[in-house]
Amino acid sequence: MTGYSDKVMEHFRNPRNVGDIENPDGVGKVGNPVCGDIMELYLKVENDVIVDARFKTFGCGAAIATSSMVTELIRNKTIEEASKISNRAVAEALGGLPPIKMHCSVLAEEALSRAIDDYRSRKKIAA
Amino acid sequence: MTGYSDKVMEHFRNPRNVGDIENPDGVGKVGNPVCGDIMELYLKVENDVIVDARFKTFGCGAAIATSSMVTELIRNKTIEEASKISNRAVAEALGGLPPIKMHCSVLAEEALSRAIDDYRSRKKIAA
Amino acid sequence: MKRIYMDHAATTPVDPEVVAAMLPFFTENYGNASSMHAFGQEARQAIEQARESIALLIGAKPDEIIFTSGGTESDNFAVKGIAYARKDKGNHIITSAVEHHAVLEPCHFLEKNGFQVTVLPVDETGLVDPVDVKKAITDKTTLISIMHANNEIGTIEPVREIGAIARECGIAFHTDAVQTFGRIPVNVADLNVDLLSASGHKLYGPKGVGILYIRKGTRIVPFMHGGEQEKNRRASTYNVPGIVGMGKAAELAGEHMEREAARLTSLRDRMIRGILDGIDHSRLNGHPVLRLPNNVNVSLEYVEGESMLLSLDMEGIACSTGSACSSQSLEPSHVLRAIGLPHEIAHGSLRFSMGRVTSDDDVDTVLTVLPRIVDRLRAMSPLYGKKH
Amino acid sequence: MKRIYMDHAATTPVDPEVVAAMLPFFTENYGNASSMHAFGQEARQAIEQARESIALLIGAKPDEIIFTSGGTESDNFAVKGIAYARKDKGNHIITSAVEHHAVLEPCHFLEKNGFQVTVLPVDETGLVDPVDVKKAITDKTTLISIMHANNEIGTIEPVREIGAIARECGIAFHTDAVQTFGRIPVNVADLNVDLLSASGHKLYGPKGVGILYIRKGTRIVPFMHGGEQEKNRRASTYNVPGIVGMGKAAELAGEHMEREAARLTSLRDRMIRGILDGIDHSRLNGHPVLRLPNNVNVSLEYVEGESMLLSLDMEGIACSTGSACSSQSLEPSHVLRAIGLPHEIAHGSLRFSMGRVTSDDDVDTVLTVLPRIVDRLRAMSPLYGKKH
Ligand SMILES: Cc1ncc(COP(=O)(O)O)c(C=O)c1O
Ligand SMILES: Cc1ncc(COP(=O)(O)O)c(C=O)c1O
Repeated sequence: MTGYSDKVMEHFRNPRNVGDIENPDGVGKVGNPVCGDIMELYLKVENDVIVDARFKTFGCGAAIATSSMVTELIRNKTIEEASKISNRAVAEALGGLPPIKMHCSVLAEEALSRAIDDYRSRKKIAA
Repeated sequence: MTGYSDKVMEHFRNPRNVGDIENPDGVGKVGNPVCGDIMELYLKVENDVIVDARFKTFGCGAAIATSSMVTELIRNKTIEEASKISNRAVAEALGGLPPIKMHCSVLAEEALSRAIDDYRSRKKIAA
Repeated sequence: MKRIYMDHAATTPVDPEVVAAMLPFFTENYGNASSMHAFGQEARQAIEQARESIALLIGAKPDEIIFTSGGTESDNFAVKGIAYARKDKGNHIITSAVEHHAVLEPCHFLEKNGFQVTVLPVDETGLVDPVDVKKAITDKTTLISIMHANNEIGTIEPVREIGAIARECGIAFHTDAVQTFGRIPVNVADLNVDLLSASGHKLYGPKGVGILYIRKGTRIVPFMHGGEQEKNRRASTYNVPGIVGMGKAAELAGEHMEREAARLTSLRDRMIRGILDGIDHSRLNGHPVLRLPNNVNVSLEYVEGESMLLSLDMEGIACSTGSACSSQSLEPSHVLRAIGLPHEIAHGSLRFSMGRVTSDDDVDTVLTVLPRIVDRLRAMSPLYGKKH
Repeated sequence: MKRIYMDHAATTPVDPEVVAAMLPFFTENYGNASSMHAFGQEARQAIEQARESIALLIGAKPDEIIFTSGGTESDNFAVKGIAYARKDKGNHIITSAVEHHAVLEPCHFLEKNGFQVTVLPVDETGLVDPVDVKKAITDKTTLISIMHANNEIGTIEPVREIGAIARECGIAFHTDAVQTFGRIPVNVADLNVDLLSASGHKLYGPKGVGILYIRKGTRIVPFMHGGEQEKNRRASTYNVPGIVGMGKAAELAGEHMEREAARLTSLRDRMIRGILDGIDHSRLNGHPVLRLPNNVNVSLEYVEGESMLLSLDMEGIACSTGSACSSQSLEPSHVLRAIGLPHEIAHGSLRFSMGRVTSDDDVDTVLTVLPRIVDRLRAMSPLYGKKH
């Protein structure tokens, strides 16, 4: 397989926002052990703005780097803005991913969209 | 294909008894252009002893070397003795031949036996 | 940073003596070994000498050794060559679930072309049971192919016993000895094999050259069709430098093997103990004793293999993983699945394979660095967090 | 004695620059190019650079180039790979009587396994007629394989025209360009080919490495089954030094080709004239103009090829012959028979193939030595004596 971009390696080496959030406003969990990638994304939201985002990931270098990148991309974005971030945007922000690793960015997009769904449904219930 | 023995190369380099004999007492011609080897063996016989033997050959290194060797082996031999020389004996005298070249020694044996037959039938007619 | 190469099962550096032996055949004695002229004959002699060195190492006759382009070609040649040669007698092949893809994929190809293949399971240490082999034999069976030692988990198979069964039934028996040739004793008579594959680059020889041993009298259809090389059994211009290199490597292996195997076995066992003792939720894959001297294969639970591999690489340590993420199929290693590992544990496997350059210090370094990496990755892992 | 190598069609010396490019990949950057760690990635990058150099030389895209173990494997891969990939569409293959055995023998293998093969004749210069190709096409035809230039007699085939016919009919078209790659311009677009074989050692690269160009979108069944290398199309550990060497050789060929082809063409024509004028009962084999720049193939009547070859070798001159005696079959070259030479004339053929080291002086030496040798052997020949 081909190598990773410098940006991927940099995020793998120093992943941003690792961990979870106590009392999160939205959580997205995707993947399963069978396919080898599991991502959990935690959001803290204030006034529809993501003020904190954290992740935990079991997976390859690309899975960890995309998790890290997606938390960076959504911080301080509104939920509306964040919901428009596609897997391609995550991959591009990382300087590209090897073709066989694109599924990791898809997983990150899915985690994000689940977390946003979760946030929205909690808000609905709370409302 | 494998290489030739030094002895083969020596006989190829300096073939003995090249040529034909005027008024030979026996001639053996074998082979044909299709198979790539043609040998002609000429004998001069006195009192049933081969006093001269010469050859002409169209063929590979092994064909030339075996022709040369067979003329050496039969010189000064009686017809009876010469008729017992086998293709293996020729090959052995040359320090062996590569397996795919053994047919050249067979050709030499055939040329010899034809030349002897020829000698014998001429003698019969003359008698 | 000192780089530590722990991936000798994937490939080895070429021994400088081997390179030196090869060099003249690039620029000086560059003849085509099929040519009759002096340039060709020089090359031819060098090839025959290499053939003898290799034959000697495995107890074969020189003309039972055919040069190929590597282990993969040897395996393809053996499997397809025997299947086609005996197709009038039968169309059934027996192999195992832990074979290298170079055996399994030719079997799959044959399956698509009218043959039948039985893939035997293995136990949790990776062993094929000779009894299973015996049971799988039908009157249509023409070939059994079971590897000598597994490239991922290092398990050494009961080849000798399986060979005896095959011989009794008149079935051709092939073993893929790519991982054992030059590393542990390999003798074609002791092993009861009719065909045996080996590759140059696994024993400090060059890449792109291998051999297939074919017992005298074994009929085989060529795989590489073309010119008359290797007595019409394997076409293509002889790779003279490669062949000379493999010959030299076999010679050197003969000299080093015994001492080296003992040395590596003790390094191996120290490393295994060190990992199992030093990292909780870790386990050894493969057989504890019937095992290649240089193979350490472990699963570190709750972390994924590639992320460990990358982290080790950042510290200068090169190893490999059976994780899905390093393959195009996104499936974890078929070998780890065959020994019954759950997916998530298969994903968390690492293989360290040692070699001539591996020192005590290198093992110490791994034993220091690996636990730190596992800790760091487990801290990121949603699986680990849950349980502790 | 100065040795004169006139057998560049059989193989070439490796260029010292090529050896220098290869060397680090034996002992330093020895990684397995499929490995993720740094050792592997260094190797991988070197391979991709080589792929680009080769793609550039033949006007292909890098991912249309697959590395193999040589011309024979590329030919086997192309012929069998397309035949199997299209076996649902048809089972008919068209090729020519002058192809290398590396094409003809795979065709024969397929014939034994349910395929049909039409072997087209050639004219007395060795040319295939595109009209014959067209006529041979049936609705079952899935592959046409016609070589770019013949290795024995040097004739350059009308590949472009044949490719156009194949394309029109939706038939895959393969050409064996082993003798032209790096020697004369080869462009996959100009030649209308879908697949093209080349070999490293014919152009000052190493033995044991080759390429198959496969046009994007051409479905093919792998020949070497096993691991996932080359995007699952060709298994086996990458022969990194070999691939790097072939890449470097392609680069150098790109620089030298034009000037070198012109230089060799004039040497060639001088040598042909010299032989035909200097030796009676001699004739040129192959096409006088549509001819490889480095190929001189002549028949010297009444003498046998091997005996000339050995005599030349004794004087330090290396060449080759199409005579029976140099082959295991004891049949003269199938190419010389295909152009209609009577057996005895086929047996008396010599091929001189020149290269970068060939000088004007070398040609002079051959032109001095050869007549003497022919005279000497004719004096021994029972065929010559009769007629003169
Ligand atoms: C057990 C086994 N068989 C076959 C092969 C294939 O050998 P090669 O890469 O030389 O084709 C390998 C290594 O890749 C191997 O470990
Ligand atoms: C035209 C042609 N095709 C194929 C081959 C085979 O190439 P290799 O020897 O690299 O397998 C050769 C040379 O031997 C050749 O001249």
